[in-house]
Amino acid sequence: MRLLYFAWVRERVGKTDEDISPPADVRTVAELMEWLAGRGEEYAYAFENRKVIRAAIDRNHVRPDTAIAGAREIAFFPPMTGG
Amino acid sequence: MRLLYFAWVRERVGKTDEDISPPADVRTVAELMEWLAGRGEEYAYAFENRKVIRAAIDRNHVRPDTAIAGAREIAFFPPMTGG
Amino acid sequence: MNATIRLQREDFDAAAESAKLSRGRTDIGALVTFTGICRDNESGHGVAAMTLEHYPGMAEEEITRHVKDAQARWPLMGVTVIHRYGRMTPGDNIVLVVTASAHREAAFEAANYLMDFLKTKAPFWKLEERPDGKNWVDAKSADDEAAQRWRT
Amino acid sequence: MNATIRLQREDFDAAAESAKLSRGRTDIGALVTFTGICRDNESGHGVAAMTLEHYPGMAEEEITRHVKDAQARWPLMGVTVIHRYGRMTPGDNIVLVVTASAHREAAFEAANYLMDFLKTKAPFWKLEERPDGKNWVDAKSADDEAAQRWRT
Repeated sequence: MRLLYFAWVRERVGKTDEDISPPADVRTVAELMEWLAGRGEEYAYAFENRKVIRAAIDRNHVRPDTAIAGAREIAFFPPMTGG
Repeated sequence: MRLLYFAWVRERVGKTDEDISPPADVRTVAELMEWLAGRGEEYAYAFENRKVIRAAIDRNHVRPDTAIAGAREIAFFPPMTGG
Repeated sequence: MNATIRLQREDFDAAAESAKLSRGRTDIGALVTFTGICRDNESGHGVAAMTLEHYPGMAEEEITRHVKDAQARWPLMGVTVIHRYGRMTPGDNIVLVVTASAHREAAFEAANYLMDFLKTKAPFWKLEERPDGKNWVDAKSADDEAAQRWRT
Repeated sequence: MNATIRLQREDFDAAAESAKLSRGRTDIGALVTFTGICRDNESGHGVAAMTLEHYPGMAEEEITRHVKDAQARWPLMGVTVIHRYGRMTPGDNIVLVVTASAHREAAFEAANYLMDFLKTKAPFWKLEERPDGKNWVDAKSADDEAAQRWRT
Protein backbone atom coordinates (compact mmCIF):
# COMPACT_ATOMS: atom_id res chain seq x y z
CA MET A 1 0.00 0.00 0.00
CA ARG A 2 1.00 3.57 -0.64
CA LEU A 3 1.54 5.98 2.25
CA LEU A 4 1.33 9.77 1.93
CA TYR A 5 2.54 12.30 4.49
CA PHE A 6 1.58 15.97 4.75
CA ALA A 7 2.68 19.11 6.62
CA TRP A 8 4.85 18.43 9.69
CA VAL A 9 4.32 14.67 9.47
CA ARG A 10 5.92 14.85 6.01
CA GLU A 11 8.74 17.07 7.27
CA ARG A 12 9.55 14.72 10.16
CA VAL A 13 9.37 11.50 8.12
CA GLY A 14 11.48 13.26 5.48
CA LYS A 15 9.48 12.06 2.47
CA THR A 16 6.17 12.80 0.76
CA ASP A 17 5.19 9.18 0.07
CA GLU A 18 6.37 5.59 0.01
CA ASP A 19 5.16 2.05 -0.61
CA ILE A 20 5.05 -0.30 2.37
CA SER A 21 4.03 -3.85 3.22
CA PRO A 22 3.26 -4.02 6.94
CA PRO A 23 3.06 -7.46 8.63
CA ALA A 24 -0.33 -9.17 8.76
CA ASP A 25 -0.90 -8.38 12.46
CA VAL A 26 -1.02 -4.65 11.69
CA ARG A 27 -4.75 -4.34 11.20
CA THR A 28 -5.89 -0.81 12.04
CA VAL A 29 -4.79 2.76 11.39
CA ALA A 30 -3.60 3.03 15.01
CA GLU A 31 -1.59 -0.19 14.70
CA LEU A 32 -0.08 1.05 11.45
CA MET A 33 1.07 4.27 13.19
CA GLU A 34 2.57 2.21 16.01
CA TRP A 35 4.39 -0.01 13.51
CA LEU A 36 5.64 3.03 11.55
CA ALA A 37 6.92 4.65 14.79
CA GLY A 38 9.22 1.64 15.22
CA ARG A 39 10.84 2.02 11.80
CA GLY A 40 13.53 4.52 12.82
CA GLU A 41 14.28 7.81 14.46
CA GLU A 42 12.49 10.04 11.94
CA TYR A 43 9.33 7.89 12.15
CA ALA A 44 9.49 7.79 15.95
CA TYR A 45 9.65 11.59 15.91
CA ALA A 46 6.83 11.98 13.34
CA PHE A 47 4.53 9.59 15.23
CA GLU A 48 5.54 10.42 18.80
CA ASN A 49 2.20 12.12 19.52
CA ARG A 50 -0.11 9.84 17.60
CA LYS A 51 -3.30 11.21 19.15
CA VAL A 52 -3.08 14.43 17.17
CA ILE A 53 -2.35 12.77 13.82
CA ARG A 54 -5.27 12.33 11.44
CA ALA A 55 -5.56 9.70 8.72
CA ALA A 56 -7.39 9.20 5.46
CA ILE A 57 -7.86 5.91 3.62
CA ASP A 58 -8.37 6.27 -0.11
CA ARG A 59 -9.12 9.98 0.39
CA ASN A 60 -11.74 9.62 3.12
CA HIS A 61 -11.18 10.70 6.71
CA VAL A 62 -11.01 7.67 9.03
CA ARG A 63 -10.73 7.00 12.77
CA PRO A 64 -7.72 5.25 14.37
CA ASP A 65 -9.67 2.01 14.83
CA THR A 66 -10.50 1.71 11.13
CA ALA A 67 -9.19 -1.47 9.44
CA ILE A 68 -6.55 -0.92 6.78
CA ALA A 69 -7.31 -4.10 4.85
CA GLY A 70 -7.84 -3.35 1.16
CA ALA A 71 -6.53 0.21 1.39
CA ARG A 72 -4.63 1.44 -1.64
CA GLU A 73 -3.60 4.86 -0.28
CA ILE A 74 -3.26 5.86 3.38
CA ALA A 75 -2.39 9.45 4.30
CA PHE A 76 -1.19 10.83 7.65
CA PHE A 77 -1.36 14.52 8.50
CA PRO A 78 -1.96 17.02 11.32
CA PRO A 79 -5.41 18.56 11.91
CA MET A 80 -6.41 20.59 8.86
CA THR A 81 -5.97 24.36 8.78
CA GLY A 82 -7.41 25.39 5.43
CA GLY A 83 -9.96 28.04 4.58
CA MET B 1 -46.61 69.38 13.03
CA ARG B 2 -45.79 67.77 9.72
CA LEU B 3 -47.25 64.39 8.79
CA LEU B 4 -45.73 62.05 6.21
CA TYR B 5 -47.42 59.02 4.63
CA PHE B 6 -45.76 56.12 2.84
CA ALA B 7 -46.74 53.11 0.69
CA TRP B 8 -50.43 52.17 0.90
CA VAL B 9 -51.09 54.63 3.73
CA ARG B 10 -49.97 57.39 1.32
CA GLU B 11 -52.06 55.95 -1.52
CA ARG B 12 -55.19 55.80 0.63
CA VAL B 13 -54.78 59.25 2.20
CA GLY B 14 -54.04 60.57 -1.29
CA LYS B 15 -51.11 62.79 -0.31
CA THR B 16 -47.45 62.39 0.64
CA ASP B 17 -47.44 64.92 3.50
CA GLU B 18 -49.36 67.73 5.19
CA ASP B 19 -49.21 70.11 8.13
CA ILE B 20 -51.77 69.59 10.87
CA SER B 21 -52.70 71.05 14.27
CA PRO B 22 -54.57 68.39 16.21
CA PRO B 23 -56.57 69.42 19.30
CA ALA B 24 -54.81 69.37 22.66
CA ASP B 25 -56.53 66.17 23.83
CA VAL B 26 -54.78 64.18 21.08
CA ARG B 27 -51.74 63.12 23.09
CA THR B 28 -50.37 59.84 21.69
CA VAL B 29 -49.60 58.30 18.32
CA ALA B 30 -52.68 56.04 18.71
CA GLU B 31 -54.91 59.02 19.52
CA LEU B 32 -53.52 60.89 16.53
CA MET B 33 -54.41 57.96 14.24
CA GLU B 34 -57.92 57.87 15.72
CA TRP B 35 -58.31 61.62 15.17
CA LEU B 36 -56.99 61.35 11.60
CA ALA B 37 -59.45 58.49 10.86
CA GLY B 38 -62.29 60.92 11.61
CA ARG B 39 -61.15 63.52 9.09
CA GLY B 40 -62.89 62.01 6.06
CA GLU B 41 -63.43 58.96 3.93
CA GLU B 42 -59.86 58.64 2.63
CA TYR B 43 -58.45 58.91 6.17
CA ALA B 44 -61.01 56.45 7.52
CA TYR B 45 -59.89 54.00 4.81
CA ALA B 46 -56.17 54.60 5.40
CA PHE B 47 -56.48 54.17 9.17
CA GLU B 48 -59.20 51.49 9.26
CA ASN B 49 -56.78 48.83 10.47
CA ARG B 50 -54.64 50.91 12.81
CA LYS B 51 -52.95 47.92 14.45
CA VAL B 52 -50.85 47.20 11.38
CA ILE B 53 -49.74 50.81 10.82
CA ARG B 54 -46.30 51.77 12.11
CA ALA B 55 -45.22 55.27 13.11
CA ALA B 56 -42.00 57.25 13.41
CA ILE B 57 -41.53 60.52 15.28
CA ASP B 58 -38.70 62.64 14.00
CA ARG B 59 -37.33 59.62 12.12
CA ASN B 60 -37.33 57.16 15.02
CA HIS B 61 -39.67 54.18 15.24
CA VAL B 62 -42.21 54.65 18.06
CA ARG B 63 -45.00 52.67 19.68
CA PRO B 64 -48.68 53.70 19.58
CA ASP B 65 -48.60 54.91 23.19
CA THR B 66 -45.74 57.34 22.54
CA ALA B 67 -46.59 61.00 23.28
CA ILE B 68 -46.59 63.29 20.26
CA ALA B 69 -45.83 66.48 22.21
CA GLY B 70 -42.88 68.33 20.68
CA ALA B 71 -42.82 66.22 17.50
CA ARG B 72 -41.85 68.08 14.34
CA GLU B 73 -42.37 65.20 11.89
CA ILE B 74 -44.61 62.16 12.32
CA ALA B 75 -44.71 59.46 9.66
CA PHE B 76 -47.25 56.65 9.16
CA PHE B 77 -46.53 53.58 7.06
CA PRO B 78 -47.10 49.82 6.77
CA PRO B 79 -44.55 47.31 8.11
CA MET B 80 -41.28 47.71 6.25
CA THR B 81 -40.34 45.41 3.37
CA GLY B 82 -36.87 46.56 2.36
CA GLY B 83 -33.70 44.58 1.84
CA MET C 1 -13.74 51.92 10.92
CA ASN C 2 -14.52 52.47 7.31
CA ALA C 3 -18.31 52.90 6.88
CA THR C 4 -20.14 53.76 3.67
CA ILE C 5 -23.92 54.11 3.59
CA ARG C 6 -25.71 55.13 0.43
CA LEU C 7 -29.29 55.26 -0.83
CA GLN C 8 -29.47 55.67 -4.54
CA ARG C 9 -31.64 55.21 -7.60
CA GLU C 10 -28.69 54.03 -9.74
CA ASP C 11 -27.29 50.52 -9.85
CA PHE C 12 -24.19 49.67 -7.80
CA ASP C 13 -21.09 47.64 -8.58
CA ALA C 14 -20.83 45.02 -5.83
CA ALA C 15 -17.33 44.01 -6.90
CA ALA C 16 -15.97 47.55 -6.89
CA GLU C 17 -17.54 48.33 -3.50
CA SER C 18 -16.15 45.17 -1.98
CA ALA C 19 -12.68 45.80 -3.48
CA LYS C 20 -12.75 49.34 -2.03
CA LEU C 21 -13.01 47.94 1.51
CA SER C 22 -10.02 45.65 1.25
CA ARG C 23 -7.69 47.34 -1.22
CA GLY C 24 -4.20 48.05 0.14
CA ARG C 25 -4.96 46.48 3.52
CA THR C 26 -3.23 43.45 5.03
CA ASP C 27 -5.21 43.17 8.29
CA ILE C 28 -8.48 41.92 6.78
CA GLY C 29 -8.92 38.14 6.84
CA ALA C 30 -12.59 37.86 5.83
CA LEU C 31 -14.75 39.79 3.42
CA VAL C 32 -18.46 38.98 3.09
CA THR C 33 -20.53 40.49 0.27
CA PHE C 34 -24.30 40.08 0.23
CA THR C 35 -26.21 41.15 -2.87
CA GLY C 36 -30.01 41.19 -2.84
CA ILE C 37 -31.47 40.86 -6.33
CA CYS C 38 -34.97 41.44 -7.76
CA ARG C 39 -36.56 38.04 -8.53
CA ASP C 40 -39.14 37.19 -11.19
CA ASN C 41 -41.14 35.08 -8.76
CA GLU C 42 -42.44 35.64 -5.26
CA SER C 43 -44.27 32.86 -3.41
CA GLY C 44 -45.36 31.30 -6.69
CA HIS C 45 -46.64 34.33 -8.60
CA GLY C 46 -44.73 36.17 -11.32
CA VAL C 47 -43.19 39.59 -10.72
CA ALA C 48 -42.63 41.79 -13.78
CA ALA C 49 -41.11 44.68 -11.82
CA MET C 50 -40.92 46.18 -8.35
CA THR C 51 -40.84 49.76 -7.13
CA LEU C 52 -39.05 50.51 -3.89
CA GLU C 53 -40.35 53.51 -1.97
CA HIS C 54 -38.34 54.86 0.95
CA TYR C 55 -38.50 57.51 3.65
CA PRO C 56 -35.64 59.86 2.74
CA GLY C 57 -33.67 60.97 5.75
CA MET C 58 -35.01 58.30 8.09
CA ALA C 59 -33.72 55.47 5.86
CA GLU C 60 -30.14 56.78 6.08
CA GLU C 61 -30.47 57.40 9.83
CA GLU C 62 -31.93 53.99 10.55
CA ILE C 63 -29.23 52.21 8.53
CA THR C 64 -26.54 54.29 10.24
CA ARG C 65 -27.90 53.25 13.66
CA HIS C 66 -27.70 49.57 12.72
CA VAL C 67 -24.24 49.90 11.21
CA LYS C 68 -23.10 51.45 14.51
CA ASP C 69 -24.76 48.59 16.42
CA ALA C 70 -22.92 46.09 14.22
CA GLN C 71 -19.61 47.88 14.84
CA ALA C 72 -20.25 47.70 18.59
CA ARG C 73 -21.07 43.98 18.45
CA TRP C 74 -18.29 42.73 16.16
CA PRO C 75 -14.69 43.80 15.46
CA LEU C 76 -15.27 45.15 11.95
CA MET C 77 -12.71 46.83 9.74
CA GLY C 78 -15.18 48.07 7.18
CA VAL C 79 -18.90 48.10 6.36
CA THR C 80 -20.68 49.20 3.20
CA VAL C 81 -24.47 49.32 2.85
CA ILE C 82 -26.08 50.48 -0.39
CA HIS C 83 -29.85 50.32 -0.84
CA ARG C 84 -31.53 51.29 -4.08
CA TYR C 85 -34.97 52.85 -4.52
CA GLY C 86 -37.13 53.32 -7.61
CA ARG C 87 -38.31 50.76 -10.17
CA MET C 88 -36.39 47.53 -10.72
CA THR C 89 -36.93 44.54 -12.96
CA PRO C 90 -35.94 40.90 -12.30
CA GLY C 91 -32.18 40.47 -12.24
CA ASP C 92 -31.57 44.05 -11.03
CA ASN C 93 -29.57 44.62 -7.86
CA ILE C 94 -31.56 45.94 -4.87
CA VAL C 95 -29.26 45.97 -1.86
CA LEU C 96 -25.59 45.45 -1.05
CA VAL C 97 -23.99 44.73 2.32
CA VAL C 98 -20.22 44.27 2.57
CA THR C 99 -18.45 43.52 5.85
CA ALA C 100 -14.71 43.18 6.48
CA SER C 101 -13.09 41.73 9.59
CA ALA C 102 -9.99 39.84 10.69
CA HIS C 103 -12.13 36.72 11.22
CA ARG C 104 -14.90 35.07 9.27
CA GLU C 105 -17.50 34.76 12.02
CA ALA C 106 -17.61 38.51 12.65
CA ALA C 107 -17.92 39.25 8.93
CA PHE C 108 -20.68 36.65 8.40
CA GLU C 109 -22.67 37.59 11.48
CA ALA C 110 -22.50 41.34 10.91
CA ALA C 111 -23.66 40.97 7.29
CA ASN C 112 -26.51 38.69 8.38
CA TYR C 113 -27.50 41.09 11.17
CA LEU C 114 -27.53 44.10 8.86
CA MET C 115 -29.71 42.26 6.32
CA ASP C 116 -32.17 41.19 9.02
CA PHE C 117 -32.52 44.83 10.08
CA LEU C 118 -32.76 46.18 6.56
CA LYS C 119 -35.67 43.76 6.02
CA THR C 120 -37.58 44.69 9.15
CA LYS C 121 -36.57 48.16 10.36
CA ALA C 122 -35.30 50.22 7.45
CA PRO C 123 -38.17 52.33 6.03
CA PHE C 124 -38.52 50.82 2.57
CA TRP C 125 -41.66 49.42 0.94
CA LYS C 126 -41.94 47.21 -2.11
CA LEU C 127 -44.72 47.61 -4.68
CA GLU C 128 -44.80 44.56 -6.94
CA GLU C 129 -46.13 44.50 -10.48
CA ARG C 130 -47.84 41.13 -10.86
CA PRO C 131 -49.87 39.71 -13.71
CA ASP C 132 -53.02 40.59 -11.69
CA GLY C 133 -51.99 44.17 -10.89
CA LYS C 134 -49.86 46.16 -8.49
CA ASN C 135 -49.53 44.94 -4.93
CA TRP C 136 -47.73 46.21 -1.83
CA VAL C 137 -45.61 43.35 -0.53
CA ASP C 138 -46.63 42.11 2.92
CA ALA C 139 -44.00 41.99 5.65
CA LYS C 140 -42.95 38.41 6.37
CA SER C 141 -43.18 37.04 9.89
CA ALA C 142 -40.06 34.96 9.06
CA ASP C 143 -38.14 38.23 8.65
CA ASP C 144 -39.36 39.49 12.03
CA GLU C 145 -38.33 36.21 13.64
CA ALA C 146 -34.91 36.40 12.00
CA ALA C 147 -34.45 39.91 13.42
CA GLN C 148 -35.59 38.77 16.89
CA ARG C 149 -32.64 36.43 17.31
CA TRP C 150 -30.26 39.40 17.70
CA ARG C 151 -32.15 40.78 20.73
CA THR C 152 -29.95 39.39 23.47
CA MET D 1 -27.45 23.30 -9.81
CA ASN D 2 -24.46 25.17 -10.99
CA ALA D 3 -21.39 24.00 -9.01
CA THR D 4 -17.79 25.04 -9.62
CA ILE D 5 -14.96 23.66 -7.49
CA ARG D 6 -11.37 24.58 -8.21
CA LEU D 7 -8.02 24.21 -6.49
CA GLN D 8 -5.38 26.43 -8.02
CA ARG D 9 -2.07 28.14 -7.42
CA GLU D 10 -3.17 31.32 -9.28
CA ASP D 11 -5.22 34.13 -7.79
CA PHE D 12 -8.98 34.29 -8.45
CA ASP D 13 -11.30 37.14 -9.31
CA ALA D 14 -14.06 37.06 -6.68
CA ALA D 15 -16.17 39.57 -8.59
CA ALA D 16 -16.02 37.67 -11.87
CA GLU D 17 -16.81 34.34 -10.16
CA SER D 18 -19.76 35.82 -8.34
CA ALA D 19 -21.05 37.53 -11.51
CA LYS D 20 -20.81 34.19 -13.36
CA LEU D 21 -23.31 32.61 -10.95
CA SER D 22 -25.99 35.27 -11.36
CA ARG D 23 -25.53 36.59 -14.89
CA GLY D 24 -28.60 36.30 -17.09
CA ARG D 25 -30.74 34.78 -14.33
CA THR D 26 -33.87 36.27 -12.80
CA ASP D 27 -34.62 33.61 -10.18
CA ILE D 28 -31.76 34.42 -7.79
CA GLY D 29 -32.67 36.71 -4.90
CA ALA D 30 -29.54 36.43 -2.77
CA LEU D 31 -25.87 36.12 -3.58
CA VAL D 32 -23.30 35.70 -0.81
CA THR D 33 -19.59 35.98 -1.54
CA PHE D 34 -17.02 35.08 1.11
CA THR D 35 -13.38 35.87 0.46
CA GLY D 36 -10.69 34.64 2.86
CA ILE D 37 -7.56 36.77 2.73
CA CYS D 38 -4.01 36.26 4.03
CA ARG D 39 -3.48 38.53 7.08
CA ASP D 40 -0.25 40.10 8.33
CA ASN D 41 -1.05 39.19 11.91
CA GLU D 42 -2.15 36.01 13.63
CA SER D 43 -2.92 36.02 17.37
CA GLY D 44 -0.58 38.93 17.93
CA HIS D 45 2.49 37.84 15.98
CA GLY D 46 3.47 39.10 12.53
CA VAL D 47 3.10 36.92 9.44
CA ALA D 48 5.34 37.72 6.46
CA ALA D 49 3.94 34.97 4.24
CA MET D 50 2.09 31.68 4.35
CA THR D 51 2.40 28.50 2.30
CA LEU D 52 -0.68 26.36 1.83
CA GLU D 53 -0.02 22.68 1.32
CA HIS D 54 -2.85 20.43 0.19
CA TYR D 55 -3.62 16.78 -0.53
CA PRO D 56 -4.31 16.75 -4.27
CA GLY D 57 -7.27 14.58 -5.17
CA MET D 58 -8.65 14.33 -1.66
CA ALA D 59 -9.04 18.12 -1.36
CA GLU D 60 -11.29 18.23 -4.44
CA GLU D 61 -13.23 15.16 -3.32
CA GLU D 62 -13.76 16.48 0.22
CA ILE D 63 -14.95 19.87 -1.02
CA THR D 64 -17.27 18.17 -3.53
CA ARG D 65 -18.79 16.10 -0.72
CA HIS D 66 -19.53 19.22 1.33
CA VAL D 67 -20.90 21.14 -1.65
CA LYS D 68 -23.30 18.22 -2.22
CA ASP D 69 -24.25 18.27 1.47
CA ALA D 70 -24.95 22.01 1.21
CA GLN D 71 -27.11 21.46 -1.87
CA ALA D 72 -29.10 18.81 0.00
CA ARG D 73 -29.61 21.10 3.01
CA TRP D 74 -30.51 24.37 1.28
CA PRO D 75 -32.26 25.27 -1.99
CA LEU D 76 -29.21 26.60 -3.82
CA MET D 77 -29.08 27.81 -7.41
CA GLY D 78 -25.32 27.96 -7.61
CA VAL D 79 -22.18 27.32 -5.57
CA THR D 80 -18.56 28.19 -6.33
CA VAL D 81 -15.62 27.15 -4.15
CA ILE D 82 -12.07 28.09 -5.10
CA HIS D 83 -9.17 27.31 -2.75
CA ARG D 84 -5.62 28.37 -3.54
CA TYR D 85 -2.42 26.56 -2.58
CA GLY D 86 1.23 27.65 -2.65
CA ARG D 87 2.86 30.72 -1.08
CA MET D 88 0.82 33.83 -0.29
CA THR D 89 1.68 37.16 1.27
CA PRO D 90 -0.60 39.41 3.36
CA GLY D 91 -3.44 40.84 1.30
CA ASP D 92 -3.50 37.86 -1.10
CA ASN D 93 -6.73 35.94 -1.61
CA ILE D 94 -6.80 32.40 -0.15
CA VAL D 95 -10.32 31.05 -0.54
CA LEU D 96 -13.58 32.00 -2.21
CA VAL D 97 -17.09 30.69 -1.51
CA VAL D 98 -20.05 32.01 -3.49
CA THR D 99 -23.62 30.81 -2.91
CA ALA D 100 -26.76 31.81 -4.81
CA SER D 101 -30.34 31.16 -3.73
CA ALA D 102 -33.82 32.64 -4.01
CA HIS D 103 -33.64 33.64 -0.32
CA ARG D 104 -30.98 35.19 1.85
CA GLU D 105 -30.99 32.69 4.72
CA ALA D 106 -30.11 29.76 2.45
CA ALA D 107 -27.30 31.70 0.78
CA PHE D 108 -25.84 32.92 4.12
CA GLU D 109 -26.08 29.56 5.86
CA ALA D 110 -24.66 27.54 2.98
CA ALA D 111 -21.66 29.88 2.66
CA ASN D 112 -21.07 29.74 6.41
CA TYR D 113 -21.39 25.94 6.41
CA LEU D 114 -18.93 25.53 3.56
CA MET D 115 -16.37 27.79 5.26
CA ASP D 116 -16.69 25.86 8.55
CA PHE D 117 -15.96 22.64 6.67
CA LEU D 118 -13.12 24.06 4.62
CA LYS D 119 -11.50 25.11 7.91
CA THR D 120 -11.84 21.75 9.64
CA LYS D 121 -12.21 18.96 7.06
CA ALA D 122 -10.60 20.00 3.79
CA PRO D 123 -7.02 18.66 3.64
CA PHE D 124 -5.04 21.92 3.65
CA TRP D 125 -2.25 22.96 5.99
CA LYS D 126 -0.81 26.43 6.57
CA LEU D 127 2.90 27.03 7.13
CA GLU D 128 3.42 30.56 8.44
CA GLU D 129 6.59 32.59 8.03
CA ARG D 130 6.94 34.52 11.28
CA PRO D 131 9.73 36.78 12.52
CA ASP D 132 10.95 33.81 14.65
CA GLY D 133 10.86 31.25 11.84
CA LYS D 134 8.47 28.96 10.01
CA ASN D 135 5.61 27.44 11.92
CA TRP D 136 2.78 25.04 11.04
CA VAL D 137 -0.46 26.71 12.12
CA ASP D 138 -2.30 24.85 14.87
CA ALA D 139 -5.92 23.91 14.28
CA LYS D 140 -8.26 26.09 16.34
CA SER D 141 -10.77 24.50 18.69
CA ALA D 142 -13.11 27.41 17.83
CA ASP D 143 -13.17 26.17 14.24
CA ASP D 144 -14.04 22.64 15.38
CA GLU D 145 -16.83 24.02 17.55
CA ALA D 146 -18.16 26.10 14.65
CA ALA D 147 -18.27 22.98 12.47
CA GLN D 148 -20.02 21.00 15.24
CA ARG D 149 -23.13 23.18 15.11
CA TRP D 150 -24.13 21.72 11.72
CA ARG D 151 -24.26 18.14 13.09
CA THR D 152 -28.00 17.87 13.59
